[in-house]
Amino acid sequence: MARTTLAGSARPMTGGFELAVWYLMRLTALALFVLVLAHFTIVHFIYDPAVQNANWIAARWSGAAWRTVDWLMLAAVVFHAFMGMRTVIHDYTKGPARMALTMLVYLLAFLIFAMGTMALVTFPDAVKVAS
Amino acid sequence: MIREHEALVVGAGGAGLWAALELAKAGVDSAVLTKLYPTRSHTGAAQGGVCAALGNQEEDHWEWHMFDTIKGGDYLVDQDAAEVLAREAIETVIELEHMGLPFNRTPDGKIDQRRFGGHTRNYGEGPVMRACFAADRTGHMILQTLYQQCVKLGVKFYDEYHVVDLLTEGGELGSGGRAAGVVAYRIADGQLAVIRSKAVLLATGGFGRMFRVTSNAWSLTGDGVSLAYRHGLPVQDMEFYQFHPTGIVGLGILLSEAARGEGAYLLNKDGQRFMERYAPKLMELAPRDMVSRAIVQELRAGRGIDGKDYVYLDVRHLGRQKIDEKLPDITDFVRVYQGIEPYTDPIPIQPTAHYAMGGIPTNIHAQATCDAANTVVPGLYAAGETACVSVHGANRLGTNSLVDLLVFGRRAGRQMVLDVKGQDMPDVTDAAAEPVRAEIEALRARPKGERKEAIRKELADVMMDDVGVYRTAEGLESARTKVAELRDRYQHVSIDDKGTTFNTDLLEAREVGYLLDCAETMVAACINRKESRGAHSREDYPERDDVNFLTHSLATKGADGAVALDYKPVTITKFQPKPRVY
Amino acid sequence: MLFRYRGSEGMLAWAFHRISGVAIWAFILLHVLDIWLANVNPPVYNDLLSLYGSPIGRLLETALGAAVLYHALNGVRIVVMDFWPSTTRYHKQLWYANWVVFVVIGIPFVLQIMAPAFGLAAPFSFGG
Amino acid sequence: MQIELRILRFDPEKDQKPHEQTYTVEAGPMDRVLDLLHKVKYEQDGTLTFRRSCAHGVCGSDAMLINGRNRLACKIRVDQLKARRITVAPLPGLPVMKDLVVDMEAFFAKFRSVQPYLQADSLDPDRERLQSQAERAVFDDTTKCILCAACTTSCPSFWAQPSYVGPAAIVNAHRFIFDSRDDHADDRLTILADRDGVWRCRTIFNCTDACPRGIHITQAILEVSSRIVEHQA
Ligand SMILES: Cc1cc2nc3c(=O)[nH]c(=O)nc-3n(C[C@H](O)[C@H](O)[C@H](O)COP(=O)(O)OP(=O)(O)OC[C@H]3O[C@@H](n4cnc5c(N)ncnc54)[C@H](O)[C@@H]3O)c2cc1C
Ligand code: HEM
Ligand code: SF4
Ligand code: F3S
Ligand code: FES
Repeated sequence: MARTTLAGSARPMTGGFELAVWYLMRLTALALFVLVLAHFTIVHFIYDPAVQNANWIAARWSGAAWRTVDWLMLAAVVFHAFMGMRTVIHDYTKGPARMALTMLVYLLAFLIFAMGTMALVTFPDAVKVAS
Repeated sequence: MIREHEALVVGAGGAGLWAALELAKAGVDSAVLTKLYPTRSHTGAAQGGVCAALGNQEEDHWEWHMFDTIKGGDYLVDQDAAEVLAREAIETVIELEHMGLPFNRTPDGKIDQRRFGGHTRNYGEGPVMRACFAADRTGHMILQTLYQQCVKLGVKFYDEYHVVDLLTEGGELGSGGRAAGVVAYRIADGQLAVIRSKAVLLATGGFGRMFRVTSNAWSLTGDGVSLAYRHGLPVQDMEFYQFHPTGIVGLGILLSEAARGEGAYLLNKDGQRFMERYAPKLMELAPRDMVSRAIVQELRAGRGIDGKDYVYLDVRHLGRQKIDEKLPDITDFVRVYQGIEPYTDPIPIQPTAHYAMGGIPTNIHAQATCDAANTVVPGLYAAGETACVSVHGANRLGTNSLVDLLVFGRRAGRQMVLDVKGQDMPDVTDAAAEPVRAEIEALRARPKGERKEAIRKELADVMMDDVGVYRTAEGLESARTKVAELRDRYQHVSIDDKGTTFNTDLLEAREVGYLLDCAETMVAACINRKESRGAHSREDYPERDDVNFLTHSLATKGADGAVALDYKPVTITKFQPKPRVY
Repeated sequence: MLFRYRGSEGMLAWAFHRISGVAIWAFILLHVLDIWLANVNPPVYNDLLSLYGSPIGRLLETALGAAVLYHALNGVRIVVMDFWPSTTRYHKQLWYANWVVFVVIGIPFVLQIMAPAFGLAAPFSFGG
Repeated sequence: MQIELRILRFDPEKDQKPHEQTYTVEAGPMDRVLDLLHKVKYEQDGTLTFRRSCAHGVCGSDAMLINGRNRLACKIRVDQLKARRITVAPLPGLPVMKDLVVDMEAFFAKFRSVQPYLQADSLDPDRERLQSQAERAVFDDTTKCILCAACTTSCPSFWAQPSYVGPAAIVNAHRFIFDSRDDHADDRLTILADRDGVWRCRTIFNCTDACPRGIHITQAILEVSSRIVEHQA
C-alpha cells in the first residue's frame, strides 16, 4: 500500500520505474505481436523445422537486415519475457526469496541477451558452416 | 482503564458526522463511536433529496420552505426551529457542495432541483422544485461526502463500538445531572470501554425496526432514545411515526418520493389516479401522511390490486431515459426485490414504517432539554432522527430529514465546541460500567429461556397492526397489554452465543430491549392523544383538536417504571394554525 | 483461493495468459541456447534438429504455437483495453473474438506442422 | 422448497480452523440469501455470525462469498443462484474474525490512503461551484461505491499480494481524480503510481463482476493508469 504521511500527503515508494515497466511491456508486446508471429510463420509454416539446420540459419543471416530484425526481436523478447517473469515472481513470493529470484531473473535476462547477441553477431557465414 | 475525550459523538450518520467535523475543525479532542462502520449508517439509504430554497430552477424563498414545513407538520412544529431549518438549509447545502458532494446539475451547471411532496410555491399555490439531489442516492452521497471530510480532518473513530450505557454525574439526566460520557462494548472482542467526556451527542438514528414492514435498517433500534429515557430524560412526540406511502410490498424497502416528484402516478385496481379525490391540488405530491391514509382507504374500499393489500406506483410514462438518469437505484430495487421491470410494468407498493418525528427533546442549539420549560441538560446533545427539535411536528415532509441532519448536526457540533471550553472533565471512574456489565453478564449467563427473535417479531406485528397508519382506542389498549407482556417475557430471554468475539446474538438481544422502551412510550403517547394530527390518525377522534392538543407530549420513565406523560407548548411565531388542505 | 473462486471469462483469460507467458518464457530460454549452440558447435545443433522434426517434437511445436498465438492475441486485447479503457465494457466479446481468430489461424498451422508426422506432405508449399 | 445451506464457520474461541456446517432451511424463490442466514440465526443457531444492516444493497455490510462469487447476501435471490445447495463463506483474502465476519481495518486503511476527499485550492465561492453536466458525468459511475469490499477481495492479484491497494481504493481515487472541482489529482496519481498501485491490476475483471453497484471498475482503474501515463509522459 502506498505510504502516506499523517497529514495524508503522498510518499511514493517507487517513482517512475513501475510505470516505465508497465508501459514498455505494452510497447514490446505490440512489437512482438508483429515480430514473433512473423518469425513463427517463417520458421514453422513456410519452412519445415526439419530443414532448418545451421546452414539454413547461416543463409538467412547472410545479410545485415535479417540480423537486425532478429536482434530487435531478441531485445524486445528479453525485456518482455523477463519483466513478465518478474511480475509473476513478485506476485507469489515475498521477502528475501523475492529479492533473490528477482536478481536471478535479471541475471538470466542479461545472460540470454548476451548469448543471443553473440550468436547473432558472430554467426559464421554459410560457407564456413558447410565446411 | 478509563479513556477520555473532550467531546463524544455517538452515531456516524449524517448528523453525527457533521457534528464531528465541526469539533475537528475547532481542534476539540473528540471521537465518534458507531456500532457500524460509518459508511454503513442508514443515512446512506436516503434517496430522494435534500430541500433548500436555492431557487435554481424557479423562484423560491426560505419563508415558503418554512411555511411548508409547518403546515406539513400539522402546526405541531416549533416555528423558531423551522425558521432555522429553512434558512440554514441553503448554506448547509452549499457547504456540502463545497465539500465535494456530486449533486446533479442544471444545464447551466448549478445544483439541480426537483419536486417533492408538500413543498410548494407561495404558501401552498402549487408544487415547487426545491429538492436538491444526486440521482436517487442523495443520502449515500451525503454520508460519503461527510465521511470523506472526516478522513481529511483526521477525525478519531471508534468503529464497531456499540454504546450500551450513558454515564452521568450529579444525578440522573432529568433531575439536575450532567452527561459524563459513555460505556461502549467493543464488538470485536466484547471489551467494555469507559469513555468520559464533557459533552455527549446522541445521533443514533431512528427505531423503525419495531414495525413489521419498514424501510429502516436492522440496526435502527432506537438505542440513543432508549438510553436517554432510561436515564431519566423525557422523550417527545413519540406518537408521531411516519408511514411512507411507497414501500415494496412485504419487504418495506423504500421507493423514494422522488419517483412521484418526477411525475409517477399512484393507481388503484381500476387504473384510477385516486389521489385526485384526496388532494386535488397536489395529487401524488401531497404530504406522506395523507397519501398513506389515502392508500389505506383505497384498500379498505376494496380497490387494492386484485383485491389484495397493495396499489400501483406507475413510472412507465416517464420514459426510459428519465428513469435511468433520475431513478436508477430504486428501479434496480424493483428488479431485484420484486422481479418486475418498471419500464413496462406498474410497481406494487404499500405504506412502510419510515421515520420517527419524535425523540429526544432539544432546543435549536441541539442541547437536550428535560421538561416543559425546556431546561437544558448539561453535557447532553441530540441531533438527527434521534432528536425532536421539533422541526417535523406531527409529520415530516420528504427531504426535510436530511436538512435536519445537516442543520442541527452542524449546530450540535458548534454548540459543543462552545460548551466544552472551561468545563471540567467529569469525575467518573471505571466503576461506572458495573451496572451495564452486570446486565450483559446476566444475559450471557442465563442458561435457557426464550429466543429474543420471538419477542421482536411479536412486537413488530402488534405495532404494525395496532399502532400503524390508523389507530383506535381499542387497538392501542391491546397494544399496551401486549407490549407489557413482551416486556415481562424479555426479562427471561436467553442467547445461544455465550462468547466474547463478535457476539451479535447478545447485542441484538439488547437492541430488542431498546425497541421495547420506544414502543412502550409510543403506545402511551398515542393513547393519550385523542385527536388526529399529521401522522397520528385516530379513527375514534378523526378531527384535529387545537384546543386540547396543540402541544408536544413528553413521556418520562416514572419511579415505578411506568410511562408518565406531560405536555409542553408549541412555539408559534409567524404562522397561525389553519386547516390543512392540499 | 484461485480454485475456490468462480471467476468468469476475465479470470480465465488471465490465467491462460499467465500460463502461456511462462511457458513461452521457458521455451525462449531453450531457443536462445540452441541458437547459441548452432553458433559454437553446428554439428551438435544439426543433430538436435532431428528432435525438432520428430512427431513428439512436432506436437510440442504445435503446443508452443498455440501458446504464442493465444498470448499474442490476448496480449493485444489487454493493450487495447489499456489504451482505450471504455473497451473494457466489451472485454468478454473481445475474448471470444480472440478465440475465433485463434481457430481460424490455428487450423492451417496445425495441418502444416503435423502433416509430416503422419507421413503426409505438408499441405501448403512455398517452394522452399 | 428446501435449501441446503453450507456455511464456512469459525469461532476463534473454539476452533483451530474453519469448518463447514450444513443447515436446511425452507425458502421461496424470491428469498435472499440474507433471509436464509436470518432464518438459521433466529430459528436454529443463534451463534451464526455475520454483518448486515440495510438489507437492500446500499450499506455494504454483508458482502460474502456465495456459491463461489463475492456478492451481497441481501441482493442475491435464491432463484438467481439456480441451485438447491448454497455455499457461503467469508470474503476471501481478509483475516476472518468469526464465521462470516472479516477484519476490514486493512481495507479501510487502503481507502484512506488515496486521499478520498475533495481538495480544492480556490476559496469557496458564496454559492455552489459550477460544474457542467458533462463534467459531472465523467465520474458518476465511481461515486456509487458503498465500500463493501466485494471487489478487492475477489481480485487474484490482491490475494497474491495483500499489499495491493486494490480496486475499491482506486475507484474512490478515480471519483476525485476526475472531478473537475478537485485540484490535487496529481497527489493521488503519485500514490497510485506506486509498486502496489494500479500496475498490480492484471485486468482480471473479477472486481467488475463482483461489484453490487454495477460500477465498471476495471475501466476506472485503466482510466487512472492512462492518466498516470499521460501525466508523466
Ligand atoms: C430508505 C430511506 C430513505 C430516506 N430518504 C430520505 C430522503 O430522501 N430525504 C430525507 O430528507 N430523508 C430521507 N430519509 C430519512 C433520513 O435518511 C434519516 O432520517 C436520517 O438519515 C437519519 O440520520 P441520522 O444521522 O440521524 O442516523 P443514521 O444515519 O441512521 O445513523 C445512526 C448511527 O448511529 C449509530 N448507532 C446507533 N446505535 C448505536 C449504538 N448503540 N452505539 C453506537 N452507535 C450507534 C449507527 O452505527 C449509525 O452510525 C430516508 C430514510 C430511509 C430509511
Ligand atoms: C507475441 C506477442 C506478445 C504480446 C502481444 C504479449 C503481450 C503481453 C502483455 C500485454 C502482457 C502484460 C500482461 C499484464 O500485465 O497483465 C504480457 C505479459 C507477459 N508476457 Fe507477453 N506478449 C507477447 C509475447 C510474449 C513472449 C514471446 C513471451 C515470452 C518469451 C511473453 C511472456 C510474457 C510473460 C512471462 C508475461 C507475464 C505474465 C503475467 O503477468 O501474467 N510474452 N504479454
Ligand atoms: S467498487 Fe463496488 S465492489 Fe468495490 S467496494 Fe465499491 S461497491 Fe463494493
Ligand atoms: S480483479 Fe483485480 S486485477 Fe484488476 S480488473 Fe479487477 S483489480
Ligand atoms: S445489508 Fe446493507 S448491503 Fe446488504
